Amino acid sequence: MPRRCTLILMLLILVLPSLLTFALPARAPGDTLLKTPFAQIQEQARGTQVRWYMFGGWAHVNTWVDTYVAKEMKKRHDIDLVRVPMDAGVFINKLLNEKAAGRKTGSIDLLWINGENFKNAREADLLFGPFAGRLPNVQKYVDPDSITHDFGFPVAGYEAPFGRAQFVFEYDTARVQAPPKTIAELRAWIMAHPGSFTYPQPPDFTGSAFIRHVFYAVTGGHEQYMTGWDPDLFAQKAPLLWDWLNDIAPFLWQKGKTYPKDSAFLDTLFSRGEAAFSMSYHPPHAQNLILQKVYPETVKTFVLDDGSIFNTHFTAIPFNAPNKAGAMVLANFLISVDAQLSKYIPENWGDFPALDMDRLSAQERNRFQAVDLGSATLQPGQLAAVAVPEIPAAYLEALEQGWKEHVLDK
Amino acid sequence: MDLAVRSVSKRYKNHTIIEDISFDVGPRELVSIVGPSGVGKTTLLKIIAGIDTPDTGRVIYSEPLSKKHPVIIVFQDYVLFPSMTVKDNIGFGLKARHMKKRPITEQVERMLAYFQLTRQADQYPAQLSAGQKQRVAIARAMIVNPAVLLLDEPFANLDRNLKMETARFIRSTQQEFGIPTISVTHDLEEAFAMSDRIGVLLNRRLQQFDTPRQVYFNSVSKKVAQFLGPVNLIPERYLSFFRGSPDTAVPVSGNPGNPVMARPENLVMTEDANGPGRITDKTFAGHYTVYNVAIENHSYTVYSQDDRFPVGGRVTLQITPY
Amino acid sequence: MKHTFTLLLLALFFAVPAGVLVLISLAPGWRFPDVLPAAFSFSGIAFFLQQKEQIFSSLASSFVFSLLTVGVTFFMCLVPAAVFARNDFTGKAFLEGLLLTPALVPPMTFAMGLHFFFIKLSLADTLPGVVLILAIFSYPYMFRALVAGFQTMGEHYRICARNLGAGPFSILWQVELPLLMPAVIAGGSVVFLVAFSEYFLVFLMGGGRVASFTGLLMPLLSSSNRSLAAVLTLIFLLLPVGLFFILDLSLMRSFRKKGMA
Amino acid sequence: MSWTNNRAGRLVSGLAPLLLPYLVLFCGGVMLTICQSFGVFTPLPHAGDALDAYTKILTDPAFFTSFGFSLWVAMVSAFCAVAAGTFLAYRVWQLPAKLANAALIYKIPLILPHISVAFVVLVFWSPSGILAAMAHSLGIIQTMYEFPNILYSGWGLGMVLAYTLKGTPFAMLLVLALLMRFDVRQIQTAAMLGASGMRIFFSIVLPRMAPAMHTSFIILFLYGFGAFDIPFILGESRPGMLSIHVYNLYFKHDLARRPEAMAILTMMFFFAVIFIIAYSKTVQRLENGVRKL
Repeated sequence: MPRRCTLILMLLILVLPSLLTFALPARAPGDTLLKTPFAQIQEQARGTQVRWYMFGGWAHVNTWVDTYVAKEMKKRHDIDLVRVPMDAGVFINKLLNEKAAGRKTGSIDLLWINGENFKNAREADLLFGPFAGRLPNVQKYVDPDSITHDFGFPVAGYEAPFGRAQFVFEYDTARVQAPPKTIAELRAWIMAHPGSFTYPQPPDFTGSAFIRHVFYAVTGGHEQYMTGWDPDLFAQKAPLLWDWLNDIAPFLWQKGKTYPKDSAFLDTLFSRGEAAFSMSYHPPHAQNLILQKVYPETVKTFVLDDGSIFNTHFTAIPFNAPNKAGAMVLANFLISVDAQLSKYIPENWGDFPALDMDRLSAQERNRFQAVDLGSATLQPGQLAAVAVPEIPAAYLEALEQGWKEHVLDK
Repeated sequence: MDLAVRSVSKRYKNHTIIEDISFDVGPRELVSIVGPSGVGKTTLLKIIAGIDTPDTGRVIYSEPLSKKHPVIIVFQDYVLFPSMTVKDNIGFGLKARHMKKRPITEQVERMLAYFQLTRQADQYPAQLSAGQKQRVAIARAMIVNPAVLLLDEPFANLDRNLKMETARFIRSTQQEFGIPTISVTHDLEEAFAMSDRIGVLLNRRLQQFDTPRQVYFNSVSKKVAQFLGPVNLIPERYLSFFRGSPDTAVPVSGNPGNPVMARPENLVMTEDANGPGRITDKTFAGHYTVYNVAIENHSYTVYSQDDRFPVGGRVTLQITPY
Repeated sequence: MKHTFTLLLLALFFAVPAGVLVLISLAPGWRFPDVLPAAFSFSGIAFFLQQKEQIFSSLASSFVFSLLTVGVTFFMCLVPAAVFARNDFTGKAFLEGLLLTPALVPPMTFAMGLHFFFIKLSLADTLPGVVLILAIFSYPYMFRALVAGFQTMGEHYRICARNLGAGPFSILWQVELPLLMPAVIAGGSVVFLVAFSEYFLVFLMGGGRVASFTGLLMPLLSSSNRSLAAVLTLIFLLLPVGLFFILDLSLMRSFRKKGMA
Repeated sequence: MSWTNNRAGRLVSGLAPLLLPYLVLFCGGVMLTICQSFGVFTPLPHAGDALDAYTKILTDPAFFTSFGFSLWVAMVSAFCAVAAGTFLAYRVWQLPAKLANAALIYKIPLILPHISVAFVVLVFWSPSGILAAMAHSLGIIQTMYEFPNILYSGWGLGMVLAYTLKGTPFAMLLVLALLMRFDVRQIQTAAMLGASGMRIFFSIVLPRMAPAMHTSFIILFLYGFGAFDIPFILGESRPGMLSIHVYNLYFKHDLARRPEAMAILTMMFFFAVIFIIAYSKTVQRLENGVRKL
C-alpha cells in the first residue's frame, strides 16, 4: 500500500467524526429568554425539536407522550417532540458531567423531575430559570401556594408543575378479600402470608415512598419532620423503621434477599400473581393496566389510614438546554387544561391534574368531573381524607442511604 | 526484443535455490526450461519477470522494460480473477493502462476470436474447463503485447490428451504473435514439441542448453540423459555386440573412454537365432512394446513397434539414428 | 434417531423461546398457571402500532450507526489486515494479541474513561461518538476476518494483477476486494450484530441523543406489558435475519455463480 | 519522505489506520480510566490522596463480594456455554446435509441482543413463568412459591442461564468453524481400528476442537465478567455484579465518587489482561506449545 492512500484513510477516520459534530443544533439564547414575551417565545420555538428526558419504565406513560403530547405539539406549535427514556439520577449525573466539562450546549431540553433530584440539580446549579412564572398556563391555572416547595426544597420557579401524585396500594379482590387498613395490619398480613409481599428497592421513587409511609407511621406521624432536616431527630427515629423493615424481611417475596428494582417490575410481579400487592404514585394506575388487559378486572386500589403521601411532580430545563424556548412551550402545554385532562383519563395515564380547580371555568371543571376513573380507582374524597405531605429531601436521601446500609446490606 | 540471463543465483535463508544460471533467448524464440519439481524453475521465472530479485547476476533485456514493454507471466494455476468474466479478465491489462472502453472492447473481441473463446465471453472462470482457463490466461497476457512472455508449468493442470494439443497451440500462437517466450515445465514431451531450445535445470544449475534433439540425443551427462528419458549406457567394450554405424554411437560427454549412450528408440531389434541378445522380459505399452534384452550380463531396454518377439528368443541389436 | 434428538435439543433451546415470544406478543394477559394463553388479544400489536414512529426511528438510528460501524471498522482494518497477512516481523504475534484486546476486556474500562473527554470534545451525544466507541470495541472481529481472508486469498492475484500492470489501488478494489467479500461479510455481520445489540455503550456515549432500539427496549423488558417487549424482541430477531437473508440471496448467490463461495 | 522506503516505515504506515485509533481511543481510554482513578483529569478537582479511591474500595468487603460474584457468574456461565456449545456443535456437524439447514436455528440467540435473552430467561424461569406453569399443570407443584428459586437465589443463576443461552451458540459457531475443516476420514479410520464413540470423541475430535473452545471460553468469561446488559435486568439486589456497582457509582452518585468507579474499572481491566495472559500461557504449556489464540 503506498503511503498516500494510507494517509487518506487515516485522515478520513480521524476527521470524519469531528466534521459531523458541527451539525449540532445552534446555541439557544440565554437569559434574555426570561424577559421575552411568551408569544414571541412560541414563535421562536416553531419548527424546532424538543428533547424530553424522562423515566421510561411505564409503557403507558411513554405511549401517552409519544402519541398525544407529540401530536399536539406538532399540531399546535410545529414542535417535534423526542422522548428519551432515562432515570432521573442518571440525567442529573449527565448534566453534572457536562457542566464539569464546560459544555455550554447540551442535549437535554426538558426534564421530568422532582424531590431529591431537583434539590441536587439546584444545588449544583444545573437548572435554567426561574421560568415557571413566565408560563401563561401556570399563571392562569396553578395555585402558587401549591408549588412553593418540592420535598421541602424551595421551587422558586425553577420547575413547572406537571402533575399530582398520591400513593395507593393495589390488590386483586380475587386473591385478597380484606386488605390491611393500617401499617400495623399490613405487618400482620405480611407475616401471615410469607413470600407474597415486597416493595421496589429504594431509591426507586415508589419503593422510597413506601418506606416513608412506614417511617411516618412507626415514628409518630409526619408533622415532626416538616420543619426541615434535623440529624438528631433522624438518628433517634430511623432505627424504628429499620427494625420494622427487618422484621418483615424474612416474610417478603424471595425472603427479602432481593427486591424488585423498580415499580414497573413490582407491577409485573403483581400482574403475574407473584406479589399480592402492588403500589403506585398514580391513583388510577390500576385502572389503566386493567384497560390494557395487563391486570385482571378484579384489581382494586386502597390506602392506609395512617396516611397516603401526595406530591407534585414537575418539569425543569437544564442550564445548557439547546432549545430552551421549545422546552418552555412544552412545559406550558403540559400544564394546559387539555393536556392535564388527557393525562387524567385512566386509559391514557391516570395522573392527577396539578391545576387549581377553582381557577377553571365551570365548563372546564365539568370536563374533569366527567372523567370516569374506573371501578378500581378511589374517589378523590377518599384520597384527600388520608393525604399527607412529602418529607424534606434531606430526610429522603438519608432514608434511602440508610435503607441500603441497615436493611439491604444488614 | 531479446534477453540474456547472466550468472543468476538465488538463496533463501541457508538454502541455495539456483546457482549461476546463464542463457539467452533470441527474438521470436520459444525456450523451455525443464527440470524436476522443486528445482527452482518458478524462482527463476519470477526473477526474469522482475517479481523476485536475484542475489547475484542479472537479467539483461535488449530494450528496457516498462509498462509498454512488460514481461508477463502466466501462472501455473492461471490466477484468473474469479469475480470477473472472461471478457473482463482479458481486458484487465488494458484497463490497468487506462485505455478507453471502445478500443478495449475491440481488442478483447479480437483476442476472444483468436483464442476461440467468443462463446465464453460472459462466463466466469469457475465455469470454464482447464483448457479454456489457460487460453484465457494466455489471451490476458498477449493483449498487452508483452516484450517477453513467461509460462509457468503450462501443462500442469491439463488432461493428458490435451497436453500435446496445447503445446502445438502455444507454439503456433507464439509464432503468430512473435513474442520471445520462456516456459518452465516438467512435461518433457510437450517441451520438446514446442521449443526452439531447451535448458535442463538439475541440481540448482543449468546443465545443458541446446536444441531439443541435441539435448535429447546428445546429453552432456548421464544425469541429464537419465532425466530426459530411459537410456541405455553401453560400455565401450560391449560395442562390438551391436551392429551398425559406430558414428551414430556418441560417447557421453564426447569423451572416448565413456560409455556410449543409446535411447531405447535408437536400438533396432532383429530376430537372430545366433544373436548375442536374449529377450528376458516384454511389456505391452500401447503404441509400442518394451523389451528387455540381455547381452552377456548387461540388460538393455528396446522399444519396438513389433510385438511378436517372444520372451526367451535370441535377437541382434543395432544402433541407428532416430 | 440420533439426529432427531440433536434437532429436538436445538429446537428446545433455541427455537422454543422464539415461539414463546410470538405467543406472548399475542397474549398480554397470559399468566400463571396457564401453560398456554387463556385468551389472545392484539393489544400488544396495537400498542406497537401506536408507537410505530418512535419504534421505527430508533430502529433506523440503530441501523445507521451499526452500518456506519461496519464501514469504519472496514476502513480501519483493510490495509493493516493486508500488511499483517503478508509480512512477518518480530513481535507480530504479540502485536496481534494486543490488537485483539479491545474485544476481550470489558468495554466499560475504556469507554467510561473516554466518556468525560468525549463530552469535552463534543463527541458525546453524537452519532460519530457512538460509532467510534462501537468501532473500537468491535473492530477485532473485522480484523480477524480480513486477515484470514487475505491469507486464504494468497498473494497470487496481487502478483498477477501487478504483473499485468495494475496499480495498488486498482488491485485492491478490482481484484482483491471482490475476493475478500466473503470475509468482509463474515466480519461485517459480527460487527453489525455487536453494534446493533449493544445497549450500554450506546447509552453511555449516545446519552439518549442517539436513539437506539436497545435503548427503547430496555425499559420495556421489566415492565408489566410483556406483549410489547415480546413484539419488539421479535423485530430484533427478524431485522438481522431479513438482512442476512437478503445478503445471502443477492451477494452470496452471485459469488456462488462465480464459484467463489 | 525517506522513512517510508524502509521496511519498518512501510509496516508502520500500513498498520497506522488501525494503530492510531487503537492507541488514541483504546489505550487512551484505558489511560484516562487509570488517571481518573488516581483523581487526575476528573470532572471535579480531586482533593484527597491519589490512592484514596483504592483505599476506600479495598477496605470495603462489598467490593470483594462483588468481585467474587462476578467471577463466579462468568466462570460458570462460560464453562456451561463452552461445554454445551462443543457438544451441540459436534452433533450438528454429524447431521446429514439435508438436516444441516434446520440446525441453523441455533443462531437465534446469537442474533438476539443480551437484554432480550435476559427477557427470555425471565419469561421462562420466574416463579410465575412458563416452566412453573408447566410444573403446575403436571402436578409437580401446587403454588408458584414451590417452584425452585432460580432467579433470586443469591447465586446469580438467572444471569448464568442468560449468559449460557447467549454463549452456547457463540461457542458452537467457533467450534463448528474448526470442525468444517476436520477430515471425517480420521474418525472413519479410528472407528475401523475399533475405537468406541467416546474414545473417538475424546482422543480425536476434542483435541481438534480445543483451540476454538479455549478462544470461546476466554471471550465468554471476560464478557460475562464485565458486561452490564444482562445484570441490569436479571441482577439481584445483593450481591451485585461489578459492572452494576460501577454503573451506580458512575451514574447514581455525585461526581466526587468518580475515582472510585474508575478504580474498580482499572482493577477489572488489569484482571482481564492478566487472565488472558495466564490462560493462554497455561494452555500453551498444557498443549505442548501449540499456539491457540
